[in-house]
Amino acid sequence: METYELLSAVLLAAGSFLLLSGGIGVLRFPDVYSRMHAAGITDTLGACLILLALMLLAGFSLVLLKLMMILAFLLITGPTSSHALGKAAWKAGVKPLTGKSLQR
Amino acid sequence: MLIATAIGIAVNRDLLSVVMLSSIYGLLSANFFVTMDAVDVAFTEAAVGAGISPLLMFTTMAIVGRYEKLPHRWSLSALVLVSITGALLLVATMDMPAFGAPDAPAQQHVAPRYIEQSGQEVGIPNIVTSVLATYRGFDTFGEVTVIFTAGVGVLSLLMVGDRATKPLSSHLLKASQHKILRIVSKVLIAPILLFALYVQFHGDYGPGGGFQAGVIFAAAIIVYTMLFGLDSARQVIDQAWVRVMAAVGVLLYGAVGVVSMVNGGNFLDYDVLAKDPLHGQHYGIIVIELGVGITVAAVMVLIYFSFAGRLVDRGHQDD
Amino acid sequence: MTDMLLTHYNYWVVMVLMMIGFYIVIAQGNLVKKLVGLNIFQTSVFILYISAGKVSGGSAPILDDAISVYSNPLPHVLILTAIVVGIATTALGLALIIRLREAYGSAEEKDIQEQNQC
Amino acid sequence: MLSHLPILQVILPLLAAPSCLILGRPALAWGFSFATSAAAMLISMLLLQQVWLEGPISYFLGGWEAPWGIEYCIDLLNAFLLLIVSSLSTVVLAGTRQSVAAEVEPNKQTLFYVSWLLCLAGLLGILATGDAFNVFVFLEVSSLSTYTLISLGRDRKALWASYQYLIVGTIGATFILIGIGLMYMMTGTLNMQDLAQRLPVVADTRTVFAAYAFVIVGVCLKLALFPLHLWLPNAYAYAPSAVTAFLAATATKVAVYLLIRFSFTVFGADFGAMDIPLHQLFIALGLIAVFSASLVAILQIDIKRAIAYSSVAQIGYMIIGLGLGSAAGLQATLLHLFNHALMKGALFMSLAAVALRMGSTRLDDLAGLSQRMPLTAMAFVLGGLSLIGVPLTVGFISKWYLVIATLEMGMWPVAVLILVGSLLAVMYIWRVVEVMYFRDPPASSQVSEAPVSVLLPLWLLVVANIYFGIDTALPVSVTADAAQALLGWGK
Amino acid sequence: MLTVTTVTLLLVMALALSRAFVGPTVFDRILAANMFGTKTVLLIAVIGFLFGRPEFLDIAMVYALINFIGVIGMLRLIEYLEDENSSSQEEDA
Repeated sequence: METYELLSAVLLAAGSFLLLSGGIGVLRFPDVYSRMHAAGITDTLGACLILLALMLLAGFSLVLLKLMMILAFLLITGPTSSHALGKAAWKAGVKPLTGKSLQR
Repeated sequence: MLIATAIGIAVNRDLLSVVMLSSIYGLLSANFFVTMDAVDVAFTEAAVGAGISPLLMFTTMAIVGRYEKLPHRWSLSALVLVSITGALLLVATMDMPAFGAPDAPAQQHVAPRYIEQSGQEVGIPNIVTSVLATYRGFDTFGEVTVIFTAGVGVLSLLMVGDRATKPLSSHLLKASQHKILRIVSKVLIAPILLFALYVQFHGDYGPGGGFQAGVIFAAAIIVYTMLFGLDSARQVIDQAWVRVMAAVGVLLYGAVGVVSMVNGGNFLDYDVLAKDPLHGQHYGIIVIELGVGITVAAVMVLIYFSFAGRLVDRGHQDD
Repeated sequence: MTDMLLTHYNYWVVMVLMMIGFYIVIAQGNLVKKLVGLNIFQTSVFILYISAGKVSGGSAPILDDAISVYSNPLPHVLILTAIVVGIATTALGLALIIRLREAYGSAEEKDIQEQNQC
Repeated sequence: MLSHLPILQVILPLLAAPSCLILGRPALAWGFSFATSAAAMLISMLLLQQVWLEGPISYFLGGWEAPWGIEYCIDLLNAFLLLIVSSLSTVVLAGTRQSVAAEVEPNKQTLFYVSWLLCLAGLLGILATGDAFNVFVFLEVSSLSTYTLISLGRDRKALWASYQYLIVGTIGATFILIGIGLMYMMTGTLNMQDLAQRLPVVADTRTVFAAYAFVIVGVCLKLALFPLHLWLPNAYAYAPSAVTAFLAATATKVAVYLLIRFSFTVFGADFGAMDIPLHQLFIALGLIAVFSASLVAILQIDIKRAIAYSSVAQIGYMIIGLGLGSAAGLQATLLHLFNHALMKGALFMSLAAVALRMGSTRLDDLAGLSQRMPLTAMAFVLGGLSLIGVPLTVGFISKWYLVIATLEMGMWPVAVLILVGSLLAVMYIWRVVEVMYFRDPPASSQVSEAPVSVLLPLWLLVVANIYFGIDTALPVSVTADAAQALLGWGK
Repeated sequence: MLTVTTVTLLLVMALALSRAFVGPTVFDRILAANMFGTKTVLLIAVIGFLFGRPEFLDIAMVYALINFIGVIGMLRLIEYLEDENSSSQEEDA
């Protein structure tokens, strides 16, 4: 196994782990905002890692370009939609759980 | 998972969640299509099932209200009817060739010719595109007409008078709060439009084609409309012009057929469009795909404008 | 029998999906939901077609020198057309619902039928 | 250009539709649609002549030969139906100008004509094509435009009727799609003639049986055959009058054509005969349709609705002929297709004229109409007589052939029941006649006769009703040959 | 490794789906749908490599696009609905 393959495998593994933890977080966390925290961060980084891994596999070609475009796109849209979501939730009057209500 | 989603849709009473689930359902089925090698179909299903149709449904919901009023009762007669249909399909399944079998009749008769000879006869790598555009080009013409018909139908149902001169409604003014969204979208719209063009002309080689490109193009415009308001979108793109474009797309497609007829071939026979049949096929496919793209984009924009126009109208009534 | 189950599992899924979709269309009172059901119903048919076109070991039907077995492209073409038809129907249906809601003040089948009777 | 006739038949209205949208002005759009429709009628006449003299024509779209490309295949049967549809469209369109102007909002009139052309193109496309999937595509073109046309009615109930039709129609179309898919899975082809050759090999499989069932149920939904007819009366009653005349005269005919095409050409007469209960089922359903719908029609207050129910009943007659499975029965069905188009066209057009002047088609509002609108009332009566099946009208011819066909098969109870069914028709027509002729008009009414532009096409249809009732040579010989060809094809 | 990633992605998709089922608020569902979309993009990309046909990436791009548009659309309309609710409440009061 060559170095770049090994590297991509590691990246894939890391990405998968992040995504999985994010998924569990979304399922387990108590309210919208914490779930968003779980989803948003892991999504972006996990996606980055996986796409990077794929780029390593792809080598220099049109495919690489496309992967980069997808990556750029995800990097821009991911946080943006998280932001919009959070804002909308806040405006709609969903309050984050704090203090005592969290312990319940 | 598809089944689970479908059941979820059946049970849920909040229409918003229903539509959300149906969007997920669209994504899921698209995934399924990818694993079944149907990349073009997945492409379209993603754009339609997960994109356009939930969007339209949301807009509708904003107008008609979000919740189902009546509690749901299990309807026995419906259940019986559905069971009969299911049983019929079950019966059908009994004698079907096994899934994936290469010797099934469906794989034997007509299809091999497409796979083996379309390379020489049409000269483009994407077999789906060549079947779509030449062997069964008339079906695609019908498909464009269906889209056009739907556009005409929606227009005639939801047409409102000339609203361009009306002042911005309160609903649209509120949109100005979305600074971040606006900036990001502004940056993204140009690449999206470029990407649409890429899909349009790359359809010969990879998945994609006129329909998908049209939907993406329309999606870009719809994003703009959502964030900057209907009126400013209408200033950029005149609605009457969109109407004409919808018709032009169909006519373009038909014109290719008529030209090939004038040149001595049958309707939609691209071989006669140029001296070399392969070139003729190329020209034909490019032009008809363009026709499809134009009509689809125009009709989608038109439909969205009509829906949003109703939404804005209601805003006026509320004020 | 087990053999049947394994070789036809796609079609079972299609069947269940179709029944659910069809049930929603017939039994639900809300007009929007009926259309969603119609979509599910249609999608199940799409899956039926696409399953019929799959060849084990085949690849996507885009010609490439490295590949020799392709899945059947014809069902794909048909379903592309059918999807387009489906979205056209959905759009028209939704437009009708908007008009119905304006005319009757409701998007429930029962309300509308009651109003029609008087 | 003569060799391109089959395709011109369909693409002419198809391309005219978007051009019409660009034209814009309603008056222009009407003239343009009328010209297109007339041209389509001319083409269909030429086609019928060509087929009559030289036998079936097939036309390969895109130049790809049959099982690979899409084929247009014109034989006597569909040439005959093409003529019915295009000529009825032309005649009705000639008389619609005023009625559309009165019933449809001004800014939607252009769209109305665009939809009309699309609907015409869709129907012609279904008829002309020889490819199973192409049928589905054009079915959707015609259905979507039909939903639009219906929803343009003035009453808000038109919207509801349109929505109901949309749901039912889509289910029907999807069923047909499933059926086509199953057929494709078993044979690997979509071309109808090719299917006809390859289906017998796999005819014993349950999959093909299910395919047959799905297609038949789907078509019957479109056809409004008895238990599946609930959408039809609403749709016809609330659509704009001109649309009702057009749809009643053509749309159900096309559905009957599909039923014939699928059961006789594609699956073959033998396949149908294999399932004997199916034929009896058809006859039974047809009879129930005749009786239940006629009875309901008698109770209606709105005449338009009553005549719509009578359509369901008339479809019943056609299905009976089909269910007989013999050449004579088939011929009777085809004749009735033609004749029913003529008489329903005449009836609904006279109602359109009434609606134009009176603004209503309720029975109570029509008192003394014969004094105010004598020509229109007369046309209605003649159309009604034809519907009942009085000698010297077309209605008589088709009933005659139908009864003969049933007697040939030795089913005399069916023949008696058909005659009793005609008596029911007498009842609902008589109710209208009584109100129109034997009641005094309300003194205040200021209604005048319908304009010439409406009366002319109306009377054209009425005269056709009588002419083809006396000189039966053309339709009878064409249908006889078509029926023979259908039964021969399967073997 | 690609296979492992695919399986993980499917698993996460199932998790997101269950969140979409449970709700409880609309925003949870949107979040789930968004997550689901991102996962789909990755899944398609990975499957493309798994099958050795990286042309599939075009589809992944469309998904990313549609996902973004979808989320924005949902949010805008929810906002609109909320506005309407609040304004009708004001009228009531």
